[in-house]
Amino acid sequence: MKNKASVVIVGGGITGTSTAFSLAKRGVKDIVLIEREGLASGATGRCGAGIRQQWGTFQNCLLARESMKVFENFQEVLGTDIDIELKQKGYLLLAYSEKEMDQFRRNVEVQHQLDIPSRLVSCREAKEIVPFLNTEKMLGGAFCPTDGHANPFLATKAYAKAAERLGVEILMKTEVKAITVVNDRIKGVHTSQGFIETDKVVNAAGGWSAQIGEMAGLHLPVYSERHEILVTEPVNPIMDPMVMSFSYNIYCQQTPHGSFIMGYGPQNEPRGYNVNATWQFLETMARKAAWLLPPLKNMRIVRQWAGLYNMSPDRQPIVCESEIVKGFFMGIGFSGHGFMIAPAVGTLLADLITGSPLTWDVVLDLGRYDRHETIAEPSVV
Amino acid sequence: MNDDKTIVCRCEDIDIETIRKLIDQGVTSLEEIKRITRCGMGPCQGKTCGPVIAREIAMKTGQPMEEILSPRSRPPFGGVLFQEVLEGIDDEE
Amino acid sequence: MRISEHPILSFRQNKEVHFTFDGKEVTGYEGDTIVSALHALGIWKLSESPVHRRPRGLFCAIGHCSSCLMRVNGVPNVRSCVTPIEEGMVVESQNPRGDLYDHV
Amino acid sequence: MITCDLLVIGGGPAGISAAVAAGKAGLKVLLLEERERLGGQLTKQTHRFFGSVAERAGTRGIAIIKDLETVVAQLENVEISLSTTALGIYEDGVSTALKSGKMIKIKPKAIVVATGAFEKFLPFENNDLPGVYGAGAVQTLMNIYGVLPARRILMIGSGNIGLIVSYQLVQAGAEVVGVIEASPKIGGYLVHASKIRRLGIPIYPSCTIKKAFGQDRVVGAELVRLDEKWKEIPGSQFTVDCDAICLAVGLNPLIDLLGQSGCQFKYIPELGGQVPIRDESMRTNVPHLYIAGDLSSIEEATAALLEGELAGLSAAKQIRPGQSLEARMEEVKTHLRALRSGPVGEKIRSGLSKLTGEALPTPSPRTNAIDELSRTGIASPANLAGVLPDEKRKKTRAYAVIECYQQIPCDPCVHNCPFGAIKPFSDINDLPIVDFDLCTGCGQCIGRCPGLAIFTVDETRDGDRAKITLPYEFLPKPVREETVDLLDRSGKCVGQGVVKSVLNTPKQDKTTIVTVEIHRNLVQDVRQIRVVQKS
Repeated sequence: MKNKASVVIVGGGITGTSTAFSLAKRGVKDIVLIEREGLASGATGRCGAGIRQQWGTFQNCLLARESMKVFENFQEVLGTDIDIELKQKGYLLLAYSEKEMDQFRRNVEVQHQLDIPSRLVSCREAKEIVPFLNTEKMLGGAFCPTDGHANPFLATKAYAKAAERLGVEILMKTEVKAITVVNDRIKGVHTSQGFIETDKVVNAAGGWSAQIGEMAGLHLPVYSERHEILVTEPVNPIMDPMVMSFSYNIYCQQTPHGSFIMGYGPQNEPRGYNVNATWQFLETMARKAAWLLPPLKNMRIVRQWAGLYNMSPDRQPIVCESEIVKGFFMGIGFSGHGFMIAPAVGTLLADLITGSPLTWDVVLDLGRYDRHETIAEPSVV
Repeated sequence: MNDDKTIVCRCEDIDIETIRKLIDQGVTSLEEIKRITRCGMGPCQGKTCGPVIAREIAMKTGQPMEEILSPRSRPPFGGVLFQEVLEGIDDEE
Repeated sequence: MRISEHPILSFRQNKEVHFTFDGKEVTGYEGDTIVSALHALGIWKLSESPVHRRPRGLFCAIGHCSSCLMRVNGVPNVRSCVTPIEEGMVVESQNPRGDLYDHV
Repeated sequence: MITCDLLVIGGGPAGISAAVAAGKAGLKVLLLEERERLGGQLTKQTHRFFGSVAERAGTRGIAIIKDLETVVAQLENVEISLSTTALGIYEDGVSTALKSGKMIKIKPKAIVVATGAFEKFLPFENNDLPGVYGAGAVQTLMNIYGVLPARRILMIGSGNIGLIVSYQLVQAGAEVVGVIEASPKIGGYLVHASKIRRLGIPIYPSCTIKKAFGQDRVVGAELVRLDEKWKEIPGSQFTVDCDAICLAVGLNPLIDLLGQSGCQFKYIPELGGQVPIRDESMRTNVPHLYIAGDLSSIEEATAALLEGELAGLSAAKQIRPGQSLEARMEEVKTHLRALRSGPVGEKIRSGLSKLTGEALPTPSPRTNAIDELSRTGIASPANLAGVLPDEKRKKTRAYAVIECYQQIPCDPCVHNCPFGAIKPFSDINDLPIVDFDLCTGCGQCIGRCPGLAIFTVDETRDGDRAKITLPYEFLPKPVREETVDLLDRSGKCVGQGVVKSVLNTPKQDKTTIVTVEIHRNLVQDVRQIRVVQKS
């Protein structure tokens, strides 16, 4: 293990590895990435794996579109032969009120500014896309055929391998114990394997990013929340897109492998680090899925689990350098959408760390909360 | 039938050569092999393949079995249909 | 084949149960599982494996492995080794994965 | 939401025993069993059980389960839920289960998990062909459903399961082409091995399977010999014709249900692999969570019954304090220790000491001259010499020959001699010793020996005729005055004899006691008869 590094990245999920790759690609040497367990063992490996470009703010659409470009050309961009199982069969968003339909209308306009090929759909069109969809009470929806999903573990693995090839040292089963800050500047990181002298730390610790902040003396406005998910046995492909509704509160997709993955946003979930699965989730999920997609009644749930959403006050990412502790960078608070925008976030963090101008004109800093400039993204589960 | 194969995982049709290649590439944890190959994620949830793969890892890397096997089984054990979950709810209302 | 006589056990000959396997009408007896009835008829291959399409038969007989998954009355991935046969049941091989519902 | 004091998951011997113990202590118990019937593995066990007479040794598994079913049915506060599969144990103390097409929820005050074990799988080419079965599957098919899985079966593994299932296959009318074993020694009880050897089934030690042949089902197998380092010996491959391959290569505890419970595990190969950590009273580290049976360590049914009782009592003690259950708990623990104290319990003892960190008392080691026997399953002349009376005694009266050369925890013979001629044991692992002054050669002991290892010999008459009496559990049954083939310890036909008596009363419970008149030179060779099929 190096005892001196130019940058120490904390977290071996998709954000940490994509940041490591972006930095190394720009020629930054002596990067160390620290992971407490294994690659993608936190939120990345537990997530629903969707990649959606249908957002309501220009900024989010931009990040998602740019990230999708990377996912679409992943092997070329990373110089890897790992197939991340990208499937672009679209996201079908369902609307249950005029208000929601209006929102989709406005969203599509924003999306079109960025050439995202989304469109509004009627119930009949929605049924053409998913023939067994129950359109009762539905007013219509929005569909973007190039949305989709990829395998988060393979994507993380590919980023890690590419970063390693560019000289990044990745330490698994290594835990950050403390961060040394002197005169509001990062001086080093104490790990379970020893001390690493550095003046730059990247907090990409997902569910545990508040704890990493504490180690640097920072009270970051993020907290973790359990979100549950389940997977069924595989059957032959019958559903192309991710089916999603904000108001009915569900997302459900069939993976290329044939199994269905689904979840919903929990109500009244306490803050914390509990990732145990609950039987109540099965009941609510069964009700939702069987109503919306009736043939799923005969699908067998084989596994349920939970992961942590790292929530921010406006449910939007915080990607910036701390204004209090110099050299403390963060890519946190993704609120459930970290995987799909990780390629762009890696680029932004590399911009910040190398002192380059931001590749895209986005405002994701921590200061936005003090300035009362929270991001109003209407399209979140 | 195809070529002669030694199958490790019946659920996902994974043969031992695939597993051995991964271990040789440095993929030496059960969890990682599971994520890459889907071994252990099928209907049987790793009951047949888990111990076999763990032994392959132990043989190739010298890691003790204790460290390789991590019991991370997840409910519902044996699986349950959505329909069956729903029937259980109705009963109590 | 059925065991007609046994030095320790006695097997009652129960009522006949008729069902179909891949469209063919077959007969078992009350108390049989799908697999025991098919085995008694000399049918060992139940389905094909999901990727290489290798033949699959019974392995654990207690519903814990995935070797015997079949489509039964339109429901895929049924553990045929623990599912009792019923009159008129429609049993099909899964080659390779089951269909969730019949395509129109 | 269903509520109860104790939820017992698994209706095999351990689970039933836990439910009965807790039920007798006044707890409201709910017992879940995945199958349509209680009993777990016992429902398929047509052989007589080893162990202590106090735990029904000498009785067939299928009869033991009938007894247990009766006992548990009499307890009004024990509810049995059959065809019910436990799905999960959740952090809020709720367990879910699948019953009659519904996911039910149960909130008990305590849980005993007794889910048993799952068969190990073996990597070899074409190991997924139809016709490659787990031994449990073969037993289920033939002993529950009355369906023979195949005609010519190759058995992989010579542990007790492999040996017993081989015997059962022959009983059901199949042929076992051989039993192969990777280790240089037979894994299971040698009396079981001897039982199948005298049927003519070969056992191949230091041998493993390389490959199954077949397109849509098994038609044969390629085997290979192993050297003392368990490496394949080049060029030693040989093939066998068979239409099924039965895997009996051990069991792994079925711990899945405990995966989310917070229960801690330890990898202890002697106990079967990854096992839950528990104390001597079967408590896990999770409050109100107990385990018993094969889930805690792979052992015989007797141990499962005792562990189950202990778990049930532990739960009762915790939920309903104030009852005096300790005395019985201590008694059960003592019983378990005795059961595990012999040479065949050494593996379990070493496993348990890894689990608890404390060493169990080891009895003074006694050595048996079993080297050849443990390789072949066939007793040597030296083995035999140790169990026969002197020449003078042979002439005076009939006598018993107990071919039990391996210390195993088993004592029915001692309790079944009406003359007290089998010396009382100080330890359940003792070898039986016949007091030939008391033995009358009456043969009462023959049918009660779970190893079918007792024979009586009558060579008192002058001339070249003598009689041997032996146990017989096959069809067709011989009839009086019928001429039968005489088989030696390796199943070789060494001559013919005439059946003089066939004892088949209900007391024998289907172990027919057959007396055959044979040439006196053969009395120590003949150990099996074969009814000559009339064409």
